[in-house]
Amino acid sequence: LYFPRREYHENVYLEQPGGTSLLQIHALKDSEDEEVYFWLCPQLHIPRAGAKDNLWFQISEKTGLLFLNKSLDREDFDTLFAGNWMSMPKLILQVYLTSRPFQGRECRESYTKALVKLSVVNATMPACGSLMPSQLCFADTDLSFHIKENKPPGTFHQLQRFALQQQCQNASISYTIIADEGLPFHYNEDITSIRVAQTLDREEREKYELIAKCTVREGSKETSTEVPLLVNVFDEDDMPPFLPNGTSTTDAVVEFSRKEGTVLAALMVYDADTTPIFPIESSRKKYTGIINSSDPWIKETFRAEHIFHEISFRPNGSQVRGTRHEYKLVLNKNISVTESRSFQLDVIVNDTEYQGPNKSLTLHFNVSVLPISIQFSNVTYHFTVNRNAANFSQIGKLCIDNCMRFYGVNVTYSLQTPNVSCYAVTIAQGQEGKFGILYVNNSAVLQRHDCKEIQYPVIAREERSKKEAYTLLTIVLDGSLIHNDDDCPDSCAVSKTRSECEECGGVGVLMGKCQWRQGSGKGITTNYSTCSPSIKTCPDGTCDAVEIKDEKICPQDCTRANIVGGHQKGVLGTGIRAGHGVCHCFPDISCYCEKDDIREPLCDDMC
Amino acid sequence: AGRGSRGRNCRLHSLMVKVRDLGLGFESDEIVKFKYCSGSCQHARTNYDLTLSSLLQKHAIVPGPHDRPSSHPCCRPTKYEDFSFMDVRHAWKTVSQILAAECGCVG
Amino acid sequence: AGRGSRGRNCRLHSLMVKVRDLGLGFESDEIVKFKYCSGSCQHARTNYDLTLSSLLQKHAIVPGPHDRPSSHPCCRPTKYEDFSFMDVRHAWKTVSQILAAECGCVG
Amino acid sequence: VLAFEHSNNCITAENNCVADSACNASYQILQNCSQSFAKSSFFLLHHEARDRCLEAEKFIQTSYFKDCKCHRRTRKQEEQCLRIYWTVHSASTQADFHLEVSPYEDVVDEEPSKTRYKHLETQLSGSRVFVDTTNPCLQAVNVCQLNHKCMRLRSNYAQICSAGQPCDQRKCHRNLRHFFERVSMDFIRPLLFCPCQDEICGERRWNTIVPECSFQSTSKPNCLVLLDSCLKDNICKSRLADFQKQCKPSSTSSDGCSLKHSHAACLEAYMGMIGTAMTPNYISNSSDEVTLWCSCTKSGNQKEDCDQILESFANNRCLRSAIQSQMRLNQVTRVLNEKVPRV
Repeated sequence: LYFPRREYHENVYLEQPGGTSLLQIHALKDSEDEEVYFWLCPQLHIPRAGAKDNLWFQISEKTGLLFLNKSLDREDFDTLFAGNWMSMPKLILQVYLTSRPFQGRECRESYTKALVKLSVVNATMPACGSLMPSQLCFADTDLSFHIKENKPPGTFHQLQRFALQQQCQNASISYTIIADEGLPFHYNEDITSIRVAQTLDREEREKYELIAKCTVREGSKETSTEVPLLVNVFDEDDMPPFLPNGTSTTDAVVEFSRKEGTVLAALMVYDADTTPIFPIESSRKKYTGIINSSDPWIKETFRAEHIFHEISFRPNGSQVRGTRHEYKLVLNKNISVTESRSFQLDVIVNDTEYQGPNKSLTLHFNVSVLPISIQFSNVTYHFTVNRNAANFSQIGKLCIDNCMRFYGVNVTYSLQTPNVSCYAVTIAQGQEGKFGILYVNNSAVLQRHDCKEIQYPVIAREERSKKEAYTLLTIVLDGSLIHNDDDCPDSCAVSKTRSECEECGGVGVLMGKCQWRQGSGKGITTNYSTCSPSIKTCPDGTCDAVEIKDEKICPQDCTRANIVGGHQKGVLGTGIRAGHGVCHCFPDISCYCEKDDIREPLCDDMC
Repeated sequence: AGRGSRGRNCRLHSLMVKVRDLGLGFESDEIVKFKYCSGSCQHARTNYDLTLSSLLQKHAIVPGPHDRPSSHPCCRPTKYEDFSFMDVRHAWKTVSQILAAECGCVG
Repeated sequence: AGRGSRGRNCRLHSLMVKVRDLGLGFESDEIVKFKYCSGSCQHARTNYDLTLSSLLQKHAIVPGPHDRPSSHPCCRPTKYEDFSFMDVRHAWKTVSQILAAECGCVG
Repeated sequence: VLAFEHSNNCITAENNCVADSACNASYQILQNCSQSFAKSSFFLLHHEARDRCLEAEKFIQTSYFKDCKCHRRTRKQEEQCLRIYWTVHSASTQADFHLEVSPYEDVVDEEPSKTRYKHLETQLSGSRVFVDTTNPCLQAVNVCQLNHKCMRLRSNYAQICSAGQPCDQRKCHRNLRHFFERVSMDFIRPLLFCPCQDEICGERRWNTIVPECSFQSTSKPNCLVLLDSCLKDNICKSRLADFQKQCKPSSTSSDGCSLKHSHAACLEAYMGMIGTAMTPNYISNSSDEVTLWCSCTKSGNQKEDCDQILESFANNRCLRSAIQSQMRLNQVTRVLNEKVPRV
């Protein structure tokens, strides 16, 4: 049994005699053989005042007619609403249903309930003349109902307002229902009741909009009022999952991206039923997706993730909500580069709340795990380094085949002992273990004339599988030595002008001198002016594996210190993404972005 | 201190300025009540200041191009405030330590 | 900051001076190594300083005769030392807070 | 706020009750009830336990706690007071969207600061700094900038809410609440309800509460989920109850509201929602309609309930007429001020 409405509203006046009918409540059956008995909870509730014993209202057990069994007088009003200054205080009754007659007055919470919100007017029933026709017609302008699909027909509402219409005997009040042809509703003009005449199917239609028209005739005067009457069809899980175009198979290839969380492939399952997301717990349990495999490796290495989206179906023109369930095959852990196998992985999808046949179906993922080769495409790599290069100057990158496409594959690069005792260069591991960055770590060696060409054997090793690749690195030194002024700062970023910048070196410079980047100068821009060891790598928005070793190299990319002046921080909170005018830094202390035309007042006392 | 001098001492001043005129490169139509510190700190000098002032005057000390010996405490903010505004693209920006909240003769 | 620029930052300087030339009116033949603070505080500026500099430069702020808004922290002693000596009449004198012991960019 | 002395503060009521053994006994029962409601719904309690709770609540609501209320717009022990209020009203208001009974004392319109606002507005329009007065939202901001408290608290929330992705929404909400609680209504109303004629003004108005942190999230939750998280937080639940009471729409009344002359109270209750799980905002830079950041897809059979939540903000006659009348008021005051001679 269930109520077609959650709430009913009506007015109650003082001194209305006992026995006055107030409101007709309806219930609908879940099955034909059910009987309907109506009950009132013993307590009524008054907002702000709490619960009180119900001495005034009764409901007919068989018909659901709510009536006054004892008149509500002024004294009752005062005891009920003592000090409640609201102009029209409200009291709330709870009606519940049982399908067997019993005398017990226990209002168990497991029973479905409807609320009756009675506005208590602190006056006697008004004379008929003082009432507006619309007041006579409808207690509630919100006529919306819900009817469960697949349930037996039944009456779900009665339009007439008993008490007021009893008061105005000489007014003729009639109702009609305006609706499209062929709707499954029947209106009984005599008792103004509306009935759903057949079992409804939400997957056919989930919303019906009718109009209740009320006409009041008093003598020659006739007025009519129309109120929309809305019926929502409640869903029941009566439809099985199905595949949109029969495709339950797809390929899932694991190659370069072998990292936990990688989405390999996705398949869709549709359901004509709705899937509520709230409450979240029960929503999650409604549709499950389990990997059907006894192979522990498969169960450990893959997982099925499920999200759902609401979609619309359009059976015969009306729009009906349904669900598209998306099942993704996801790596549950990193996979070794050597792993290589192919198999079919099945995911069993189950609509747990659907009771009929075919409540579950199987999705097939053709999984192929391809091995990755760890190898250098070149037999040798050749770089030229200027003898004036400073420590931390970046020479180049070493990268095995496809290294930039790897995810979840950690490659370590290392230089072995060179052919000559000229130890000038080393290698830093790039982000996410993809490549190695060659840089100078002993600039003094570059200035030795006996060091002209240095060869390093290079090993690239994949950490998990220990697979290795080899190549040969040749470093050729060239350029004639130049001298830097002793007064030069260690960091290029300290310089604020082109002249200061280009007359000095600093950590990370490639050719002995810092490089000036002239910006566009307009507002706060990513193209700010600054002095850099190498414009190619600094500033480039990334605090790379070499720059991170010492903030003096490229504070423009790496600083975490205070940045003063118009600026915008780097995406990861480090460095200067955009700046105003010239950006210069006192590494590890502060950076400034300011217009270069602001002349510092040179003295204090002397002004 | 004479009747007039209290007005001259180091204290908080304010000025209505458009954010775009602060000189920091921001483009915004909002204005800000820029507060700064100014005024004399003569009353807070020490023997050090008297001596330094005298030596500077007698050119016994000749400051280098970047040197700036100060022979009295300076009138500076002792408390700052940040300031947030919407720029012309309606992005929120915050400038830290831009408004003086309190002033004092420091150093 | 490299060797070059460190030299310009606010730091302790010293100068051999006769006590009588300190300008405090003492008569003594003793000399003192007068220590004072000088140098750039550029690296300690805040947004307040940049803004004040810009407004002063654009004459949006026109300081009064006694006003001297300082648009950068000032290089000042952060610790002082007293100094005692015998004057020409061999009486012991002590001058408090006359020598800078440590310097810093304050304010 | 003198009006408050007449009605009863829930903290005072608690102190009196605790000192009275009879009252204190019932209050202890109710506190245990309230904790068990927090774990499971009132309806899942064994009916004897439930009756004992109802009995205790009936006694308590007629004792010191009768009609007790909490401070509005001040941080003075707000959370403590609301905890007491909802303990006293725990049995009867269970997970129902229609709370309707507000824990806050009634709205008292502030008089004194109107003069301060007018003084600053005149100072702004008479100043040497040429200020664009065609954009009412910008003008309201600039008047706020001249008031230290308004400027300070605006900078506070803006700094925290725009401190980069992902932002700390909890801190952002708290600072937004501080702004709307402590700054005088006369600075806030022109700032939030500025009448825009173009999208630039509308964009500024939409961005006022730093929506990408305080209002939006990557994907729109279902409004039932939003309500659920609101009802689990005393402040949000209280602000929602206040909003439902002050902005209750009526199809019959001329100003769209059930309560008489409640536009000011409705706007204040609306602003009370800013900085909670159900933070509302304008729909876009070209609309003065407001909404919540949630949708009613995936509601299943609770679509009606979900629509009701969303429409209580996005389609509320009372709220809309309150906002529009405030915007008209702001427009009229601006026109009057533009007649002030420029120095």
